[in-house]
Amino acid sequence: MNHWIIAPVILPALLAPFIVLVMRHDLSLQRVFSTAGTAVLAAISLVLLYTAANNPPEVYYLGNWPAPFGIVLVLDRLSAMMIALTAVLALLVQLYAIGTSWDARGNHFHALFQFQLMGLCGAFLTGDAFNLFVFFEVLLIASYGLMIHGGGAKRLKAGVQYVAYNLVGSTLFLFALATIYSVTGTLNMADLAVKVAELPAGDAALLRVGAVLLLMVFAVKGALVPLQFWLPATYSFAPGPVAALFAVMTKVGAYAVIRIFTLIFPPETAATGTLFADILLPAAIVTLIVGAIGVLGATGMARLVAFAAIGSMGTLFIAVSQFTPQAITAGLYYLLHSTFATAALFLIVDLLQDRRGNDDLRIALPPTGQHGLITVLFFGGAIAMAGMPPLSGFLGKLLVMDATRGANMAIIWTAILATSLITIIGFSRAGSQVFWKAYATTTTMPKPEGKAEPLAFAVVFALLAGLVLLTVTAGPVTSWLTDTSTELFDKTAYINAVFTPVKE
Amino acid sequence: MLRKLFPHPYLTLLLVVTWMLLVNHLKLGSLVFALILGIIIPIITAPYWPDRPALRNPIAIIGYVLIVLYDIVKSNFIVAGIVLFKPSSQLQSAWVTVPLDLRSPEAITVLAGTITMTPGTLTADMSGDGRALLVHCLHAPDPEEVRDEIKTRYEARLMRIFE
Amino acid sequence: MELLVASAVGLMTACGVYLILRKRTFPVIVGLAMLSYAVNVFIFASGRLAIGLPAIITKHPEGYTDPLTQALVLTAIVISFGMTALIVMMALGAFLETGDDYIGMEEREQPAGPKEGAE
Amino acid sequence: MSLALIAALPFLGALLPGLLIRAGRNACATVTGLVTAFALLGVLLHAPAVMRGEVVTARLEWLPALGLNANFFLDGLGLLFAGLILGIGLLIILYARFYLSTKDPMGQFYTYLLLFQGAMVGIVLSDNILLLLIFWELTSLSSFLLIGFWKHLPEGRQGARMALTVTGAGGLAMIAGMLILGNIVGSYDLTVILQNKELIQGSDWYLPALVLILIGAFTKSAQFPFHFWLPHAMAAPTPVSAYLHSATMVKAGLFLMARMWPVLAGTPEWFYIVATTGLITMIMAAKIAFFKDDLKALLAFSTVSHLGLITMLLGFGTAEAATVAVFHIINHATFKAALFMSAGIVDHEAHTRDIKRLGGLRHLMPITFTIVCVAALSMAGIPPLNGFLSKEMMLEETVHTVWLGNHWVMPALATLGAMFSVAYSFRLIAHTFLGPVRTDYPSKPHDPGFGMWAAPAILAVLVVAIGVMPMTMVGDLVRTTASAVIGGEAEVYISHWHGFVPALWLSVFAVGSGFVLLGLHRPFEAMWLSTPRPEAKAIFDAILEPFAMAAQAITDRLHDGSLARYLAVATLAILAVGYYAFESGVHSSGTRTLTIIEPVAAVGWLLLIGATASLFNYHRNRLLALVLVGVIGLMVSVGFVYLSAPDLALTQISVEVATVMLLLLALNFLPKDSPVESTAGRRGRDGMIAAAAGIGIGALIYALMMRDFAFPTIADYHLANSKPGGGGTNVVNVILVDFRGYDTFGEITVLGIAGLVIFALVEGLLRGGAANDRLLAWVPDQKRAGDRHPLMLVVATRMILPIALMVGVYIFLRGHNEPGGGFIAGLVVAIATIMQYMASGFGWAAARQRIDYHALIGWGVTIAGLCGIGSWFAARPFMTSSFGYFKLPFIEKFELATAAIFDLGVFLTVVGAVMLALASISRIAIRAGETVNIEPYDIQPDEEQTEGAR
Amino acid sequence: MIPYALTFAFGCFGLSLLFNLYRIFVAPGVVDRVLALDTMVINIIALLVLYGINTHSAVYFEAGLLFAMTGFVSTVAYCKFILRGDIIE
Amino acid sequence: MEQIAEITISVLLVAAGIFGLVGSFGLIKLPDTMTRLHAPTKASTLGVGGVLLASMLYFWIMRGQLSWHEFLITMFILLTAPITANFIAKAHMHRFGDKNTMPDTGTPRDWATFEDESKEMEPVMTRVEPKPKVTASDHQF
Ligand code: NA
Ligand code: NA
Repeated sequence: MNHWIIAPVILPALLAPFIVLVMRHDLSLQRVFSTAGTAVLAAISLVLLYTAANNPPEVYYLGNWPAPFGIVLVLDRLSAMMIALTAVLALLVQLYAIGTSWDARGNHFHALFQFQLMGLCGAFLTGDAFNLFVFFEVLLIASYGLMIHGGGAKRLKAGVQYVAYNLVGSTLFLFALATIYSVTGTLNMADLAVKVAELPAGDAALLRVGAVLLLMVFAVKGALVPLQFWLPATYSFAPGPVAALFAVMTKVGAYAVIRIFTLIFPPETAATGTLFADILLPAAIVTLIVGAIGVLGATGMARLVAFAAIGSMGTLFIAVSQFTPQAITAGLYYLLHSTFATAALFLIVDLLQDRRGNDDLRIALPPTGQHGLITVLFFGGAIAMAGMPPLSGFLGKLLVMDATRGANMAIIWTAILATSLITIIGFSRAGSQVFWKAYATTTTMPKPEGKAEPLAFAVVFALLAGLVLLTVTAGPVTSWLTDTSTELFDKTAYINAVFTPVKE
Repeated sequence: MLRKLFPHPYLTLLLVVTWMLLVNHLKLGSLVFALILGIIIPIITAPYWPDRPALRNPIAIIGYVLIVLYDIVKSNFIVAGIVLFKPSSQLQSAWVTVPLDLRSPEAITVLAGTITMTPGTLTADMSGDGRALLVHCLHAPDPEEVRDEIKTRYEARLMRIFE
Repeated sequence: MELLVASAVGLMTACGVYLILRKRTFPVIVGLAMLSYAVNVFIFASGRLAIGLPAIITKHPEGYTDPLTQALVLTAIVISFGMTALIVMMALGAFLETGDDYIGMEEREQPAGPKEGAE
Repeated sequence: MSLALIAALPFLGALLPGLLIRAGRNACATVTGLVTAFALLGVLLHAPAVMRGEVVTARLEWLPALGLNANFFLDGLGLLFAGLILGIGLLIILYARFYLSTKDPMGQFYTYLLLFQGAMVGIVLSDNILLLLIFWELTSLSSFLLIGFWKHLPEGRQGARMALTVTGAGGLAMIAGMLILGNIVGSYDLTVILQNKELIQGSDWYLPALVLILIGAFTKSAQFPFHFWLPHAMAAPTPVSAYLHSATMVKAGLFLMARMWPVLAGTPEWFYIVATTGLITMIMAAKIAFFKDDLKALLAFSTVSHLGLITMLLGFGTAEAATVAVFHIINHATFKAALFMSAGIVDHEAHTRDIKRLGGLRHLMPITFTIVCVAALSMAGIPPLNGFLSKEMMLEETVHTVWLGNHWVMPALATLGAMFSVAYSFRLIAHTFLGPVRTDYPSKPHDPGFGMWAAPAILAVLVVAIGVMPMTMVGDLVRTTASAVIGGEAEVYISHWHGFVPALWLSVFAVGSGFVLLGLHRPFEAMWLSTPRPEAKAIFDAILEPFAMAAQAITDRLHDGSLARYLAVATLAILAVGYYAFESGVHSSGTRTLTIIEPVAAVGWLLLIGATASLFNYHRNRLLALVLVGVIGLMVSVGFVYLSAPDLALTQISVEVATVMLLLLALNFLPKDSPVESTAGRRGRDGMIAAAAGIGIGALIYALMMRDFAFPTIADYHLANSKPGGGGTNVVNVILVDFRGYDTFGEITVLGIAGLVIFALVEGLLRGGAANDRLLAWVPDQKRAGDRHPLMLVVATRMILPIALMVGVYIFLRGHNEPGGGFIAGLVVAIATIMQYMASGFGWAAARQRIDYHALIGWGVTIAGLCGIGSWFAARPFMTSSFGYFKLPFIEKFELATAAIFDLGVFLTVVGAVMLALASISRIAIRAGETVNIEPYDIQPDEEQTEGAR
Repeated sequence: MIPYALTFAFGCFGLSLLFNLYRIFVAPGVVDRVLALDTMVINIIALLVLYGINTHSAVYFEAGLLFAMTGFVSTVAYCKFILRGDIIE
Repeated sequence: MEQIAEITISVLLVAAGIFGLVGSFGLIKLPDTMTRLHAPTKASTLGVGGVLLASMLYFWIMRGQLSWHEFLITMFILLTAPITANFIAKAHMHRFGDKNTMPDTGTPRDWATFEDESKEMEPVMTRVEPKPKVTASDHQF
C-alpha cells in the first residue's frame, strides 16, 4: 500500500499542531516551517499526480479495514489534480501572505493555514461519503478562522454570516447522508455506486431526496444560485490572501458534485436519471447571470471579484451539468483556470486596497505607489476572469461552449456570451474608474517608493504566469483532462480498485 | 513531603472508595489503580484547596450522619404532608436568622447542607461576614424554635467534629 | 414510537429554522443548536429505533441497534459543538466591535410599531 | 520566416519599448520600428510566392481537443492586409515619435501599439477561426488601451469603454457564429471551411451563423447601426486614430467579410443584409461627416462612410464587385491614413482641430496643405487620383445591381453618398486651408519637422502613383487579393477611361452636386443644427447607465446583507428541490410496523415538544431560551438512553451543558433580550417556512424509519468484528476509534481548530480598536448580587472536583467496552473544571495552576496523529490498531489497545479546546474591568472581624 | 409484585415530569423554570434507574451519574448568571 | 428471603414514586418561589434515593450482582442538592427579593446576596485590579 496517499492529509495535520506547540510566539519560525511544509506538500502532490496519471485508481485502507467497512482514500487523476492545484495555489498564497505580512495581523495564521490544507486534501482524497463531511468541516472551520484573521467589525460580521450559513449547509449535509445511508446501508462511495445502481424501484424517491439534498450542500459550497448569498460578503471582507485561497474552496463544491454525481448517481442510474442535470443547468445559468450582473453592479473592487467568482462557478456548473466526458473535461479546464484567475484578482485587489486605503469604486483617488504595475496586473487578471483572449478563460469558455452543443445550446451559449459581455463592461468600468481616473485627480505622479513588497508582486506575477502557462499548454492539459474525465466515467475501475482485497 | 504527597488524606480515602464503587468489583489491580489515582488527583487539585481542614473527631461523623439521615426521612414525610394536605393559605413560611458559632468553612457548609436536607428548612444565604445563616422555613409557626433546634441538634455536634 | 420521533425531529427542525430566520445573532445561534439537535436525532433514527438493544457486545444478545449511525451522530455532535463555540465567540466579537448584535450586515429595519410589537 | 513567428513578433517585441523607454524616446521608437519592419520583411519575403498564387502555411498544434490550433496561412488577402498593417504601422510609429509629447509615457504607447499590431496581423494570418477569434478579441482589448491612452481625459476613458463594449459584444456574437460554422463543417480550420460552401449555405444554421458573424464584422467596421463608437474613439492620440481607424481595426470587419466571402456570400440573405447595411452606412456617415467641424470627427465619419462603401461592394456578392472592394481598401488606406496624420499635424501645430477656428493654413503650412489636397481630392474621387478609380468602378457595379427588383435605387443612393463625399472632402480643403490667414489661432501654426510630415507625404505619393498608373502599382496585388477573396481567378482591369458609361455620368453628377452642396453648407448646417438628432454617446449612456444602475440595484437588493433572507431563500430552495425529487420518483409505502409507544416515552415526547414549543414562544428572553435549550438537550439525551444509545446520551448531555455555559458566558456581554423587530407578516412567513421545513424533515425521517431497505447495512460487519478485530465490546466506541478512527481524527481537529480560532479572535479583539474600547468602558447591564464566590459551592467543589476527575478517568478507560471514551471523558473533566471556575473564578484558578491549553490541543492532535502513524512501523496503513491482553503479577488481566492512545489524543484535545475557549472569554471579562479575587471565597468566617482589611 | 411497583413508580415520575413541564410553561420568572429543570433532572435520573430495573440492564447508570453532574453544574450556572452575569469570574 | 426482598423493593419503589410525585406536585401547588423550592429539593431527593436503593437491592438480591453506581449517584445528589437550593434561593432573592422584608443578620454585615458592588469594594475583599492596558503577551493561556 502506498503510504504517500495519506501524506497530504497527515503532513499538514501534524505540522499545524507542531507550529502551535513549538513556535507559537515566533512568527519567523512559523513562516519557515509552514512554507517548507506547503512546499513539501506541493512536491508530494506532484509525485501523486504523476503516480495517478500512470496507474489505475489507488486505494488506501485506513485502519487496514476492508472496504466498505472502514474508510478508504482513493487516489485517482481527479483527486491528485485537485490536491496539486490546492498545494500550488496554497504555496503562492502563503508567500503572498508573508510578503505582505498579512500573517502577522493576527494569531495562528500558519497553523490555520495548514489545517485548511489538511481539510482540503482530506476532502479530495476520501472515498467515503461521511468522511467527506468530516473533512468539509475541517476545511470550513479552518476557513472561518482564516476569514476573520486580522479582525475588524465588518469582517467579523461577515464572518458570523459565513459561519451561520455554512452551519446550515453542514446540517443539510448530515440530513442528506443519513437519508442515503438509511436507504443503501453504506457510506463507502464505491459501495454506494454499486448499491444505487441495483436499488429497487420502490426506494427511489427517498434516495432521490437524499441525493438532491447532497447536491444542495455542494451547491452551497460551489455558490450556486440561490445558495450563493454567503459568498460576496465573505470573499470581499476576507483578508486578500485568504480570499485567494478560498478560490479553491468553491471548487471543492464543484469537485464533490463531479465526484459523487459521476460515480454514484451517473445519468444512467435508474433511480435518479437526469434529475441533477435538470436542477443544475438552470441554476448554473442563473448563477452565471447573477455573477455577471454583480460584476457590473458592484460598488467595490473586492465585491466585484467575488461576483466574478460566482459567475465563474456558473460557467463551471454549466459544464458539469452536462455529465459527459467532454463537458467534464471542459469544466475541469475551466476549474483550473478560474481558480488561478480568481486568486490572482483577489491578491491584486488586496495590493490595491492596501495602498489605496479602500476599494470603493465610487471614489476617485489619486494614484498610489506601484499604481502602474497594479494596473497592468489588474488588466491581466480581468482579461482572464472575463474570459477574454488570449488567456485560458477564453479557451475554457470555448471548451465549455463546444461541449454544450445539443438541446440547450442556444440558451447556454447566449448566457455565456451575454454574461461575458456584461462582465467585460463591468471590469472595464471598474478598471478605468479606479486605475485611469486616478490620473484625472492629480497632476503629480505617484511616488515610486511606497511599500515595495517584491515577494507579493512576484506571487501575483506567478499566478498570471500560471494562466499563461495553462493557455500555452492547453493541448496537453486538455488531453490529460480528457483521460481524467474518461476515468471518471469508467466507474468500474474505481469500484474494482476499492474492492480489491487488502494485501497484508 | 508527606503533606505534598497526601495534601488531603481523607480525600484520598474517599477517592479510593469512589473508584472501587465505580469499577464495582474488589480486585487487587483495581485497588492499586485506585490508590494511584487517589494520590495523583488530590495533588492535581490541591492548589484549589490550599488549607487542610482540621477534623478533630472523625468518628463523631458517623453519629452525625445517622441523625441527619433520620431527619431527612422524617423531613420528607413532613414536607409531603404539608404539600399534599395543607392549603396554601394556612402555610406560615418564614425567614430565620441563625447566628453561627462555627468558623470553619467546611463545617459551615455541612451545617448549611444539613439544614437544607432536613425538615422544612432551607439555607438561602449567609451574612457577608459568614457569622449568620439565612434560613427559609416552609411552615414554621415558631421560628425561634427552628433556630434553636438547628443550633443544638446540628451546630453543636459539628463544633465537636470540626473545632 | 416512530411517529413520536418523527414529529419531534420535525418540530425541532421547524423551531430551528424559525430561529435562524431572526435578525439577531443570539436567536440564530440558538436556532443552529436546535437544528443540530434535530439532525442528530435524524441521523440516529435513520438507523431505525430499537429499545433496550444497545450496541454493546454481550454473550447472549437479543440483538443490537445500528452502532454506525450512533458513531456518526457522535462525530456530528462533536463537530457542531466546536462550530457552535466558534460562532458564539464570533458573535460576541462582532457585538463588541460594532456595538450591536444584528446578524444582518446593512439591514436596519425599523422596529415594528407598537401594535405589532405586542406578541 | 515562419508565419507563426511573424504573428508572434509584435507580441514578443511588445515588451521591448516598455523596457527600453529608459534608454530614451528614440531608442524606444527605433526598436518598435525595427520589430515592425522585421515582421514586414517576413511578410514581403513570402510575397513573391503568394503573388505566384501559392499559399504559405504554418501549422502548430495547440488545443486539438477543441480543434483550436495555431494554424496560419498567407494568401493574397492576407498579404494585402498584413502589408497594410505593418507598412502603415511603420509610418505611424515614425509619426508618433514626433507627435507624442514628453509627458506621454511613450514606452507604454508603443507596447500597446505593438500588441494591437500583433493582434491585427494574427487576424489576417489565421487559418483557424478560433485562433482568428482570439486575435479578434485581442484587437478589442489592445484598442481599448490605445483609445484610453490619455487616462486623465474622461472622453478618452469613455471612448475606450464604448469601443470595447461595442466591438467586444460583436466579437462575442461572432464567437457563437464561428462555433456554429465550425459545427456545420466539422472543423475550425479556415481552409477546410472555405471549401464547404454548399454544406454551409445548405445548413439550417446558415442564417444564425451569418447574422452572428456579420454582427462581429459590422461592429468592428462601425457599420450602421454600430457606427457610433468610432467618433468617440477619436479621443485617442492622433497616431492611434490614424492607425486604427484608417488602415487597421475598422478594416478587420472588412477583412472578415472578404475572408468568409467564398462561403457566406452569394445568397439573398447575404446580399440584402450586407449590401443594404453598407449602402445605408455610406450615405448616413457621409452626411454626418459633412456637418462635422472637428477634423478628426469629419475623417472618422468619412471612414465609416467608406467602410460602408466597401461593405456594400462585398455585399453584392459578385466577383467584380469584390475586386473593386479590394482595390478601394488599398486606396482608402493610403489617402485616409495621410489625412489622419495631417489632421494630427494641424492639431499639433494650431492646437485646435475645429474647422471653424481654422482656415487660411495654405499659406502657413504649405507642405501639409499639399498632402491634404492630394489625399482629400482622392477621397472626393477626383481624377486621376486612386480614389477616383475605385469610386467610379463602384458606381459602375451599382448600376448592374438590382435591389428588390428595382434597378435605380442602388446607383441613385450610391451617387448620393458620393456627393456627400465630395462635399466633405472639399470642405476639408476649403475651410481649413483656403481663405485668409487668421489672427486668432490658439497657436501660430507652421509646417512641422520632416519626421512628422514624412509619413503622410509618402502616402500622398502613393495616392498619386496608384492613381496615375494603377495596373503597374497595384494591379498584381489587387488580382492576387481578389482571387483570394472570391476563391477563384479574378480579372482586374483598372483604367481611367471606360467610355461614356453610366458610372461616368454619375461621377460627374456627384462632383458637381458636391460642389453645390459645399456652397450651401451654411444654410444646410443651420438646418442640421436645428434638427434634433440622436447623440450617440447619450444613447449609449441611456442604454448602459440604466443597465448598470439596475445591475447595482439588483445586486444590492439581492445581496443586501440580510442573513435571514438568505437563509429563507435557501430553505425554500432546498424544500422545493427535495419535494420535486420525491414527487418525481417512485416510492413504495412503508413495510415496517410501528414500535409501541410506552407511556413514559410519550411523557418524554410531551416534554420535548413542550419545551420546543416554549422556545418558539419565549425565545426573546435569552436566558429563558437557554434554560429551554437545556431542557430540550436533556430530553434528547434521555431519548438516546431510551433508544439504546447510551454513548450518545452521555455525549449529548455533556456537550449541551458545555454549549449552554459558553452561551451564558457570551450572553453576559450581549443584550439580554431580542426585541420584536419583524412585522407580524414576516413572522408569519418565517413560521410557514419553518413549518414546511419541519414537516418535510419529519416526513422524510418517518418514511425512512418505516421502510425496510434492500441492502444489509455495513454496521453488521462492525458488530461482528468489534470484539475480534477491534478488541472492544462497545461497538460505537470501536467504530469511533478504530473502524472510523480517521473520522474522529478529523473531528478532534475541528475542535482543536475551534479553540485556536477563538483564541486568535479574542487576541485580535483585545489588541485595540472598537471592541477593546468598548470593553474598557464596560458597565454591566444587570444588577449584580454580592458574594461572587459563595462559600458553600467552593467547599463542595473541593470534593466534587476530584470525584468528577475520577469519573472522567473511569469513563475514559471503560470506553472501549462500555459507554464512554475519550471524548465524553474530556467533556466530563472540562465540565468539572468549569465547576471549579464557577466556584472560585477563572482568574483565581488559572493563577493557581497554569495549564497551557494550546499545548493540550497541540499534543492531543499530535498524539492522535502519531498513534495513527505508528502503524506504519508495522507496515500497516494509517490508524491500524492493535490490542493485547496483559497480565502483571498480583494484578488481574487487563487489555491494552493502541486505540486507547488515540482516545487520549481525543481527550486532550477536547479539554484543551473547551478550556481555551473559556480562557479566552475570561480574558474578555477581565478587559471589561472584572477583577481577580485572591481568596477562594468572598466570605471569610474564620477571619477575626477586628482584623479588617488585609 | 415488583412489576406493579415499578409501573406505579413509572407512573409517579412520569406524572412528575408533566408537573415540571407545566412549571416550565407557566412560571413567574426564570428562577422557577431553573428549579423545574433541576427537578426534572432528578426525576429523569429516577426514571433511568427504574428503566434499568425494568430491562435488567446496568448500562444506563453512567448516564444517571452524568445527568446528576451536568444537571447540578447547569443549575448553578443559570443561577450564577442571574446573580453575577459572568459565571466564571 | 427473596420474598422479603421483593416486598422491600416494592415498598421502596412505591414510596419513592410517591415522594417524587409530591416533590413535583409541590412545585406547582405551593404559592411562591421560596416555598416551592422546598418541595423538590427534599421530596425528590428521597424519591430518587428510594429508587436508587431499590435498584441496588434489586440487582444485588434478584440478579446477584451488587452495583454501587446507584450509591454513588445518591451520594452525589445528596451532596449537590443543598448547593443547588442555595443558589436558586440566592438567585430568587437577587431578582425578586426585598432586602427590607428579610430578617436582620445580627452581624454588622448584610446578607451576602444583597451586598452590592459598592460594599464589595470594602476592605473584606481585596481585589487585584488589572493593569488598565494588558498587552497580549501577558495573557498567554
Ligand atoms: Na485502527
Ligand atoms: Na441538581
